[in-house]
Amino acid sequence: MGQLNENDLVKIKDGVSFIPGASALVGPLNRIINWGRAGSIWPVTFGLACCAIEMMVAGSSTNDLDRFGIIFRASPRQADCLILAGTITKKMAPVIRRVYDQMPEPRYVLAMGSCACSGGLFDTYAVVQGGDNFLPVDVYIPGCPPRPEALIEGLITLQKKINQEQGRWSQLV
Amino acid sequence: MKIQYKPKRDLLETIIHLEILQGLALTLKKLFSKPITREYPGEMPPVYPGFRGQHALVRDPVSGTSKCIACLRCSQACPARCIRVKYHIDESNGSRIVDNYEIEALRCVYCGYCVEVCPVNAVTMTDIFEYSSTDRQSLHFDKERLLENWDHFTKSDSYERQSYVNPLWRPRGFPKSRLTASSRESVPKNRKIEKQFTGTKLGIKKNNKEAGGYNNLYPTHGEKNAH
Amino acid sequence: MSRKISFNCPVQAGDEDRYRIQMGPQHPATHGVLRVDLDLDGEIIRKCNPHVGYLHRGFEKLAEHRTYVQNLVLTDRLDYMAAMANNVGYCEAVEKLLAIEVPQRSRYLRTMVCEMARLASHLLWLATHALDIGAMTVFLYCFREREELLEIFAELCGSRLTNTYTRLGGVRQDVTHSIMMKLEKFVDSFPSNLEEYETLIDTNRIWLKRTIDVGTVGADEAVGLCLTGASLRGSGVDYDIRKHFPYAAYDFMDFEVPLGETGDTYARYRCRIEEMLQSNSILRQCIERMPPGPIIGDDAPDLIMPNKPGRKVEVDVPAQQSLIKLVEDRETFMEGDVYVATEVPKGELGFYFVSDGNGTPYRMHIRSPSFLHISALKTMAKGSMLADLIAIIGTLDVVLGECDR
Amino acid sequence: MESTGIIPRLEVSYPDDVLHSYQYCGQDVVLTRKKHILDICSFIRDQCAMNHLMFLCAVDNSRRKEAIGKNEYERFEVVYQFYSMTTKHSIRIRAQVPDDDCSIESITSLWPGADCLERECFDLMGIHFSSHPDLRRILMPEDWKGHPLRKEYPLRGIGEWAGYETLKEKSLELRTFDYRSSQKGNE
Repeated sequence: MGQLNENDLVKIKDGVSFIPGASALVGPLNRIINWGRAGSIWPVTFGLACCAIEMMVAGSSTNDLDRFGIIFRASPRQADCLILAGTITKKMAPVIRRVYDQMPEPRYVLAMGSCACSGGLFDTYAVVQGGDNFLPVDVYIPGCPPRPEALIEGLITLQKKINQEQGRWSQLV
Repeated sequence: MKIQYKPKRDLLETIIHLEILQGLALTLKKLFSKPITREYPGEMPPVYPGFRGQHALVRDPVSGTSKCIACLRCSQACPARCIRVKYHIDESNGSRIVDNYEIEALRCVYCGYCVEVCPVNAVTMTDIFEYSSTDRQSLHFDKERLLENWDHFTKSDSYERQSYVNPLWRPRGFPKSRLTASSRESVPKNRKIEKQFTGTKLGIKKNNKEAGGYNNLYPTHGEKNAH
Repeated sequence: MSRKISFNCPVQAGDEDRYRIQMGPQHPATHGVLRVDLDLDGEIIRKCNPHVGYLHRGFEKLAEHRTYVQNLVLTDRLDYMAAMANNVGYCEAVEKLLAIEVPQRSRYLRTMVCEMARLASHLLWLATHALDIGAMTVFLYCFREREELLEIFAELCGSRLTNTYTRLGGVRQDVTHSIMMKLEKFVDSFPSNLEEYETLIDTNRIWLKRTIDVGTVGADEAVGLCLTGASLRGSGVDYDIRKHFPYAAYDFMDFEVPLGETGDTYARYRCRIEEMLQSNSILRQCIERMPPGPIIGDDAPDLIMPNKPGRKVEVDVPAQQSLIKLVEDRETFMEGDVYVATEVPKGELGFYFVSDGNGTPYRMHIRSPSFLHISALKTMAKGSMLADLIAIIGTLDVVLGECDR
Repeated sequence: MESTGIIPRLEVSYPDDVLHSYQYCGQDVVLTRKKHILDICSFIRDQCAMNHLMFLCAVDNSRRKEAIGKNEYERFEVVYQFYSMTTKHSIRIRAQVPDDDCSIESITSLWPGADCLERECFDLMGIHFSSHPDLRRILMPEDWKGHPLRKEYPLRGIGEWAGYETLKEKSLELRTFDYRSSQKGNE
């Protein structure tokens, strides 16, 4: 194979190209890794309250999250995304944190619904006023509960955010 | 009513695994039926009038700003207490001028009480539900942002000027005599009022196929708005 | 237990078969955030200790600080699988306390949405119960029907799950023809869909092996454990609030209460399946007999209620005076206490109100069926196998939002 | 929800315990002292065939208008609602529990299902149930301070739960975490 021309490359995504016949990709490592990560978000099956039902609907046949490469994993060790679907109580908060700590890097947190975002209706003694008090929340999805489509939209927002990351992979090396 | 209990299964059925074969036949049959999956980002789910989505302040076409008169009924009715209205009183005529109108979308529980109690239909809930954000502050709507939401909503194809307030309920607690014509312009004058559904008259069960004609007789917004 | 036990290790040296393990709160089969503390002897559960409270949000305290109308929003979040039924239960209780009349049409509408909620809840129960036991396909099929119901809810009141549909003294908005057409289509097709589920699991030998004689509870024992709903009726006790204290329009409906005999998981499963058919027939009756009339009574309280007696909610804007001046001077509310129970999909949901004459409840106690079902788990799981615990949790049909409140 | 004849029978059998009885919204209510509550409950269960315990909860009377300044009311009360599935009668018992001796006999021996309800009363209202097999907090964490449903307890709580405090401290480390600074530390 002689000189590789720009035109020979098959462009897959902005900045990422495919070399025909060579089964290789060309592009900045960032983009390739982000592309891979954004295309395979694996959330933990971790329902807290009402929003968990809508999360299940999003995973069921009507909306089918598998289309986005999103597969629910029962174990936090295999997951890289935590969807806070429901009210976070103070008793539950340390458990959520423990689940989060078990997840491998890179990990992302989605706060789904009013309760997980800010406590919502429950401004009481038992409820944490927002998941971002003790977790770094990446995406906030408003709604009480959000439609399953809104959750998918939130996951797409997360994919966009992942695609803009720079050098997060280098932490793991 | 006692229910039938243990299912009976004879020897032959047990040997040939009849019930398992039946189940497999069902799933095989479903392989050829129409998929029910909605391809979401391309295909929108049906959203009906009165859907409780993103909030908006209605922009008055005359004055170009909000219709809100700062009566504070919305913030009193709000169970989550996420609405804050700041106003000052105009010295010349004593009316209230709204300085800022804030809705904390992340605390709101989308019950729709604020829309229901509003006497001038100033605040409304649009059928937009895709507004997740990576930033908390951007979901704390102030007056400008709420008016922008309205502009955004009026541009969307689901918007019908006549029915931005859910046409199916009437605000309660207001005698009709108190309502001026302009204050309720959101309820169109020439909108066809659908006849109330009653079971006996229509006899829905018996002639189900003929009943398909109801939609033509009484056009509803739900049918129109379905994407 | 007097012996000192540390986690995940043999209970006693030399007794290597006895283990204590934790299940939950993050476990796919605990239907939320339930944690179960298990003492095992090999595979056999010697002691089962459920820990709840991971979703305790302080409903009862919060209710004391909000008006009766605002508390309606709270009830959506109780049993979020059937929010409509909770709304109706709450409104029935408050209406009894405040002596508010409900028009006939809204009674029918309430019955209708209650039964829709029952179907939605039972479908979700069947889906997750089957998923826990190992039947994935049923999950997908059940959600197909549930989605239709949720879309009807969305068209009816603007929200899929947390409906806030009822109002004190009636309901929020009327049904349209298009909603009723959809509902009728659903009602027509539902029995055949139910047959599909039955084809998949009803006689399936794996399902039978995992449900028959699992979690058996006798009739007297079930009453003593305060079980209600289908969990009680599976043991053959005829107790259904819809028959015992009819509310909404259940007086006018013809339906039967399915009763099991053996009180095991399979009997409860059959009970719920039959209940779905009964609900379907009630829905059909609602559609056929829907009377005309107003949907909300004249004396229904406004959405803004004063929270102190005699206090007027007064808004006075001089410029728009004719439009805006609204005075709410509802008389002092009754003083007293009242308990009203309704039959929600999980069982008996009761609201106990103590009213002090204010616009806010002095004390609101929610008698939630799931909370008592969880307490029965201790007795029911004792002596069964570890794998059966999943089936027992599933068959009790607990929802933690209601359990912890 | 009527209870024809049960109240007179209760008054005859336990003259010292029954304080007074009334009917509200068609529901029969009996105010009793707490002393013989177990006997009263077993009387209701066995003699009156009330087999179903509908609910059990506690009420804080300290700010209740009808209770202030009346001798028969104490600071707390435990409310029982019983129902007979056969005769369809129901009755509500309000047992008065004074503030200084905040305990009452447990009825778990009669209804095993009362176990969780009594634990909830203990947890949220601080009423001690004697002879309860396993009286622990149920909804709140074990080391929670105070009883949330008491009237003097504020809605947002007093102080912060220790477990949540430590969690917040732990999460502060995460906030300041910066990839480059941590790399420098490793070098």
